[in-house]
Amino acid sequence: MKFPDLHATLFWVLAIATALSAISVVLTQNIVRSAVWLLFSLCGTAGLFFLVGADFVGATQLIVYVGGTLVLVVFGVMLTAQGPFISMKTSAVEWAFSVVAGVLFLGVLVASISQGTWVGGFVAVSPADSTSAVTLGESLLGVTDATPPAKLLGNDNPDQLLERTRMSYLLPFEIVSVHLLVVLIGAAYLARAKRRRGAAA
Amino acid sequence: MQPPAETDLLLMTVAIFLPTAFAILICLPLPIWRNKDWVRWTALWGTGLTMLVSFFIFIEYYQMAQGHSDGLRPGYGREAQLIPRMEAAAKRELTAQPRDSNDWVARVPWIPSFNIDYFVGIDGISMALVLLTTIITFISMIASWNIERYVRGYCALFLVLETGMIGTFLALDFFLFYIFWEVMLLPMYFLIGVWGGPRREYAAIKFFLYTLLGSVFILIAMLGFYFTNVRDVVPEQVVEEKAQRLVQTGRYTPDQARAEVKVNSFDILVLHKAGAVAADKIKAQEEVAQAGTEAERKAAEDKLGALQRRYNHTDDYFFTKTEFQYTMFVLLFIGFAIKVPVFPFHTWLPDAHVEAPTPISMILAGVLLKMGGYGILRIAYPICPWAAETLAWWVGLFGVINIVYGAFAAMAQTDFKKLVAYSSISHMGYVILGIAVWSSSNQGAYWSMGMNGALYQMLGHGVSSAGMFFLVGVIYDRAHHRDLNKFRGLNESMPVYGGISAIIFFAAMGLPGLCGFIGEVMVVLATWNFSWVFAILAALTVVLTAGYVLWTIQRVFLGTNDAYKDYPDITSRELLCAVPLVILSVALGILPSQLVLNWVEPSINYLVNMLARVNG
Amino acid sequence: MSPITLNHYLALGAVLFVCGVLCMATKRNAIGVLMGVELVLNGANVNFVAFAYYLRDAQGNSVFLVEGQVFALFVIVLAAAEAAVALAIVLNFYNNHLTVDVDTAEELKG
Amino acid sequence: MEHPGLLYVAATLLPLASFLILLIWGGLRNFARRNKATSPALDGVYQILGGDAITRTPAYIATAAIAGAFVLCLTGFILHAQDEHTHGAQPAAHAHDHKHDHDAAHADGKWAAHFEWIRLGSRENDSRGALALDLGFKIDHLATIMFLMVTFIATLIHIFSIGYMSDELQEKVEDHHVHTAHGHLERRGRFGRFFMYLSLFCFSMLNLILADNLFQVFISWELVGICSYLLIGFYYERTSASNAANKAFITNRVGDAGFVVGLLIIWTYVGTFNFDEIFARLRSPLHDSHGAVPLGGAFVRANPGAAEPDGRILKLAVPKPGEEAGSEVVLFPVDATEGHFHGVGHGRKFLRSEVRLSPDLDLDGHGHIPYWLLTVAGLGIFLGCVGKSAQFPLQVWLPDAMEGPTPVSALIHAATMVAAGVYLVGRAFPMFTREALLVIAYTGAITLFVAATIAIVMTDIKKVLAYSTVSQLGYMMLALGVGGWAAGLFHLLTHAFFKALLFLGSGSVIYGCHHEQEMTKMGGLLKKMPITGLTMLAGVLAIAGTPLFTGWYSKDAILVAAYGFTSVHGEHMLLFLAPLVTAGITTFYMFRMWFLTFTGEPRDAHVYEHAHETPWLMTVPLILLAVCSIGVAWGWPVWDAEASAMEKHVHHAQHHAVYTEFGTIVDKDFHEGALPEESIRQAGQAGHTLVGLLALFSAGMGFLFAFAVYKLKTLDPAEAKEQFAGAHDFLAHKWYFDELYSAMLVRPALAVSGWCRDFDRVVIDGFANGFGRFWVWVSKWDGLFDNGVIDGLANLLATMAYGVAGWFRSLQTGFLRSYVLFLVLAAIGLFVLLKYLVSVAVAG
Repeated sequence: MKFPDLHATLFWVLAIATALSAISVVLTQNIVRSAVWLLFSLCGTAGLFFLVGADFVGATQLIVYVGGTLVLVVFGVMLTAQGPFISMKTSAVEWAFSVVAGVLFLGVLVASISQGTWVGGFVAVSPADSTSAVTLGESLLGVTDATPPAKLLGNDNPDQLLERTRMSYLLPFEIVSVHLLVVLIGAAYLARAKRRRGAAA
Repeated sequence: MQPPAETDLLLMTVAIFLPTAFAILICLPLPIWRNKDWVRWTALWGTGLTMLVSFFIFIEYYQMAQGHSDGLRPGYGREAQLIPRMEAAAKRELTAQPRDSNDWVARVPWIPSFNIDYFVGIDGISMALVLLTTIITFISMIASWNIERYVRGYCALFLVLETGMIGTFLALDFFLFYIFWEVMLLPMYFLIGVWGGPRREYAAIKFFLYTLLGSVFILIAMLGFYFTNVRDVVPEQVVEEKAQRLVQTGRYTPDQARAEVKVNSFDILVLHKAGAVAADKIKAQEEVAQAGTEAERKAAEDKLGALQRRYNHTDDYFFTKTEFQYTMFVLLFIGFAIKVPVFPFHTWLPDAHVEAPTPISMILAGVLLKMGGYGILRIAYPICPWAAETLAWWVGLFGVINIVYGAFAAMAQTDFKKLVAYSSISHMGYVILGIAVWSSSNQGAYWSMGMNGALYQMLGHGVSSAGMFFLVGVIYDRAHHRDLNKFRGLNESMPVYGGISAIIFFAAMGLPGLCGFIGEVMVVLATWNFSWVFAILAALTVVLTAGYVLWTIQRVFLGTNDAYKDYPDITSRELLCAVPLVILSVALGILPSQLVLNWVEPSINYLVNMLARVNG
Repeated sequence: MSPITLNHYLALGAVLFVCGVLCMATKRNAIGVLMGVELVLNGANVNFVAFAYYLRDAQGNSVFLVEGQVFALFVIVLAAAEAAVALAIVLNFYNNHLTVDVDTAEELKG
Repeated sequence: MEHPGLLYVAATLLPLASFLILLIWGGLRNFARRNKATSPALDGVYQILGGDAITRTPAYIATAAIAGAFVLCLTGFILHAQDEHTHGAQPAAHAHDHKHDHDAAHADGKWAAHFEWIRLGSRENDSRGALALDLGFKIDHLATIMFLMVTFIATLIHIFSIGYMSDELQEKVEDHHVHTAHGHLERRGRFGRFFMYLSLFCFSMLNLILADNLFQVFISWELVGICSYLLIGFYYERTSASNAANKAFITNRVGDAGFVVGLLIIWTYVGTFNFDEIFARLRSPLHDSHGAVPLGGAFVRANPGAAEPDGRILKLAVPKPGEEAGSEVVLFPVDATEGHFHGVGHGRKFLRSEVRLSPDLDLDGHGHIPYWLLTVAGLGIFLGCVGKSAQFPLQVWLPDAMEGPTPVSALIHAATMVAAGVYLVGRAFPMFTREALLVIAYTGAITLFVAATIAIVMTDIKKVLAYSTVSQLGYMMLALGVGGWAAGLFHLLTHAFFKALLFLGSGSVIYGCHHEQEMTKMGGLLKKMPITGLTMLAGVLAIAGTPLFTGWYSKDAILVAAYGFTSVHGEHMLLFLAPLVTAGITTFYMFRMWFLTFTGEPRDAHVYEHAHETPWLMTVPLILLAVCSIGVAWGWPVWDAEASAMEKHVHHAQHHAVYTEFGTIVDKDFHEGALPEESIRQAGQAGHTLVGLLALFSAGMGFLFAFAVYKLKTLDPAEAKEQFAGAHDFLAHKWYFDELYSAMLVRPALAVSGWCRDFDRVVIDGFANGFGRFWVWVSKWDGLFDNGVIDGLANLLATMAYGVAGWFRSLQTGFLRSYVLFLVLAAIGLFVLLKYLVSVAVAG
């Protein structure tokens, strides 16, 4: 591998930024600052997506997540953040418990990652195979050969591989879209202005 | 081809389910049940007819055993022994011969996929206990006449309880046994919990939880045995049949199939044999390990090798491991010991007795406690003979602790029923001790004596304790309390009652000529050969027994008491309950051989010889 | 510098996931909890995309190339929906309780 | 008659029949009486059964039964004597040829037979391989004479009771000893019940004598105990009576526990309960197929050697003469002399010999039992006798037992029940080792002295007699212990007559004085009750050992036996001195009783005025017994203490009952050839005159002392009482035995029982509580809930289940954040579990 390895360098930079931001989200007591750290973390993730050739996903992440969801979150913060409620401290005991559990969990995850064996090994997709947004879109629509055959991982029986199916993600995509629409309408309904229960008091 | 009618199957099934039929009848929404007496009479007919059926079974069984005597004593033939009969029946079945309608083992497939059969059978041990059950139940039903609340429910549950008890004594399939065992549990829970005394709910729950704990242990052991491959001890045809089925799947050659066949069974008698095989193998392994000289080792290895060739499939799991045997035996023993009850699992008994209504106390003491002894005799010992022998001393120790502890605790009670309950604990200790006196084969006569004594003690205690609880109930109906220190002088106002009580209590005390004596003396006489310490402790307890019984009699019947001067003496109905018990306790005390032992003992001897041969 | 392998991405995903979980567990602010959820989803997304990039079968064909990314997309969409709904709930909650402290929402307590 | 032994069986069963008739009759009648108002049918039954009238019929039935038994026994006695005569066997020949003669008589069931009551195991169809508990009868000289004595005395006591218990014939009996809220207790008479109990008692006692095996003896033993319980507690309204009844039975049960231990050892090692078989197994046969056996009749003690390789044969070696005796007693086959048989040591004069022993229980083969265990077995059985015969240290129940009606005291506590213990020691004599016999002798010696000292200070007329009974029983035990088998049983017989007389006499006095028992309120009664007084005087003279009265013959025999023994074994001198001194004490307290009761001035005018002679139903038995007390032991010449016909008969019985004169405690030098029994007898013969004179002197001193104190009043007993207040208190409190037992046995037993009860309540239920609390603690640990769990603490499993459920509930905190935490923990748990399972799967 050539030195300096661009992929590795970028990975480390982005990964560390993402992870540190995530940790800061946890540690920061002020909810507004948390939101800002979360923003960094999400952006870092988007960068990583670009790095592994998922351009479209990265773009979506930036647009939908950073641009939409996070703004929503910040609005929420601002709508509800009034004086003493901005930081609500949790007790040290709970912190201790949570950290212990988290560290344990992380340990378990890392341990299982380090012991995982994946069929086919860890060969990165060459840039030539990288899926562009076009490929992705085509495969969503199921219109080209780019749609990969559905394979069952780990099944070496060649007879079953004969049964290739061209799979289209169009229907799931539509379902998700409708779902999103329904949810948004529902959210709007839920969040509509109502008289406060405790307003009279 | 329709199999010929089997009278034995029919009769045993009728004996088991007749009470349930009556219970269903009582549950039907009929206008006549508005009259409580109709309900009572129907239930009485149910128990009475069941008793008659059991008498009929007894006559048939006796004739069968009698018909094949060895010329020395009645009933000493092969027919008194369960396993040979079972084998003969199985052989007939496999060779498609007509079944014998009078061999008193009957098997009908029930859940074939799990190899569970409706398998019932009778030998001397179960016959004696079934008779005890039906008689005591009948008498208890008479004693139930003054139950006034929810009579229909009471009678229905009572009858279902009888089904459970008879079924438990007759079942030869472990699964079936377990089901009947559980069937007993629920009615008892409600009978105590609904019709009991002031703390009935506590007592009922305590009873339920303790017994359930025991059941769980039994269940675990049962499953442990079920997952053992017993193909070495079932007839070759069964294996062959299974192999054929495997071959038909097309994946196996016949030879492979034969090697692959696994037979899992709930059949108690098959498990007996499997247990014997396991014991033989463990013994042989020990011999190899302990052999001193080369020649000894060679001989031991030959022996082990022969066993392994003959029974080459029982090693495939843990079955011949000592840990497995120990665990299974301990599980079974604790499961049954809770029912006996054995110290320290006994505290449910006094509470249950104190709160239960009189007839239920009678059943509980008269029959239910015998389940534990029966289970040890029929299941725990023969299925785990190796562990049973190794742990026999501990079993005996529990028996002796029960005897002594129960007697001491009884002496300290002031509640009449609690005293009787603790005396039950003490007396059931003799049962455990009698079963425990394991001897090597050349002294097997003593062991056989202990086992016979244990069974006799079960019968004698069944009669005398039922009588005692009934008598306590009689006085409770009049005085509405059971505080021993508040009675006195009842002999003056109730002389007939006093006389009957004296006989029953003396029977419990083990007075010669009454039923308690035979069992105790047989057990104690057999014990020295096993452990002289136990024997002496058991012998010394007679002083304690005399102490608390006589003290009770003194506190209740002797002296004078103006307060109870006008109590009516025992009524005709109460006399109807008490007199059969008195007659039974006297008759069992005077004619032990003629009434019981002659036809019970061959079965027990077979059991003892089987166990002794295994470990000889 | 050693080459970056799948495991590196997975480790990062794990870190994000755990951070999210911790965030959910420690924040009393309902919106903080929501942020934790976002982090968890992000961790999962990292994994999806990394698998899409790295995983091959024995013949060298990429296995998850499209699926990984498609799933990541779905997750993002679902996250958006979830955030919308959750924020609506939070606002409602705030209307009722005058706080966003999740500890006051204990009607489910057994 | 083909089976004369059955006469005795019939005689035994007659009282049982009487008992059953009275029981059913009485029970039905009582039941009918109680319920006649409710049912006309029951009223009819009641009228048929006798109605309200209380009749004497029960007494007639019971008396007829026991009198019939007496007639049968008399017939049997005559037949047995004839049989003896026609067989023409000399006593001496019997001793050596006993076994064959015995078997010949037994084989046809003529005088002995048995059947299997409980029979277990039919191994290889071999009757010997199985264990069997038999019931049977064995009639020999001892049994015939015991039967005669028991039935005779019992008959007289029955007749006496008809008079004595006539109070019970009333519709309403007032019991002056019981106070209720309305004054004295009034109750219905219990005449029939008394005779019912008497019948059962007679049956039990006769069955005990009839028995041919230890087990049957044990059964009767218990039955006798329960009968004594019922009779002592006859006036059960009195607390003292019910206490005494309990004490009697429980004390007896202590002895019975020892008896059971003895039975256990015999059963396990010897394998049979039959007396003849036990003896045949324990004692070497006199002959084998080659002639006389050196150790014939003795315990053969040997040392165990190495076992044969198969482990089933053990070699025992009999040590040479002069060496220490072996540790094991060799057991012989029951039918050793049948077939070819080599006795131990045969052919090699006292040389080491080996026997092959099989550990199997096999009555047809050899066996062995450790010598000490045999001693323990003997002591165990003797403990039963100690209880029944009220020997030290279990004598405490007998004086209390005087709570029963006086005829009961006479029957139970003089002639029969307490005699059972002595009888059994005599019957089982050959199985006692010399150590056991020495214990028996010392027990007897202690008892006779202790009881006599207590009798001196008693003022209740019946208690004096009770203690004299205990003392006399001590004499019998002593005699048996020192090997004077015939002397002990002889005294048992003579004592039965004069003690029955004394008790019935005291009953007559009590009846005449309207149930006054304190001697301090009597005096001068001879004028009012001449027959009673004179007959009692005969009894007093007899028990004091006045020459020509029966007691003289038997007590003389005992003292001679003791003297002979102590002259050979000087270290046991006490065994002779104690009875000698006590003979004087006996005379003193008996005459004290008689003087206090019948002579001097009346001390209580009220009692004296109402005193009257009793009706003929009571005096006739007294006269008959007085005649017997004087003359039943006479022989020719009358003045020769050794010429008693009865003693000869008992001596004769000895050869049959124990079939040779083994078993004295001096067989320690059995190798030496010279029989020590012989030297003891010779020593006894030599000192006979001296012993007789000493006894007379001792008794005379006692009489003179009593005469001086209570007749001439030269000494004031009250003064002596003050002078020796400590000693008097000690004796009046019966050596503080009751207090000792209360502190050492009764209270500890109650304490232990209390512990057991509390253990159940505190420890076992406490365990439940602790377990429950643990779970509550677990649930509290979370700190998020507190209510609800505490409620269920009372019950172990309920609480546990409740606690677990509560704990799970507490997990439902309702806090979002904790759910997350739980999720994480669950995930971790799942990962770890999977990891573990995979590793197991990979490894396995």
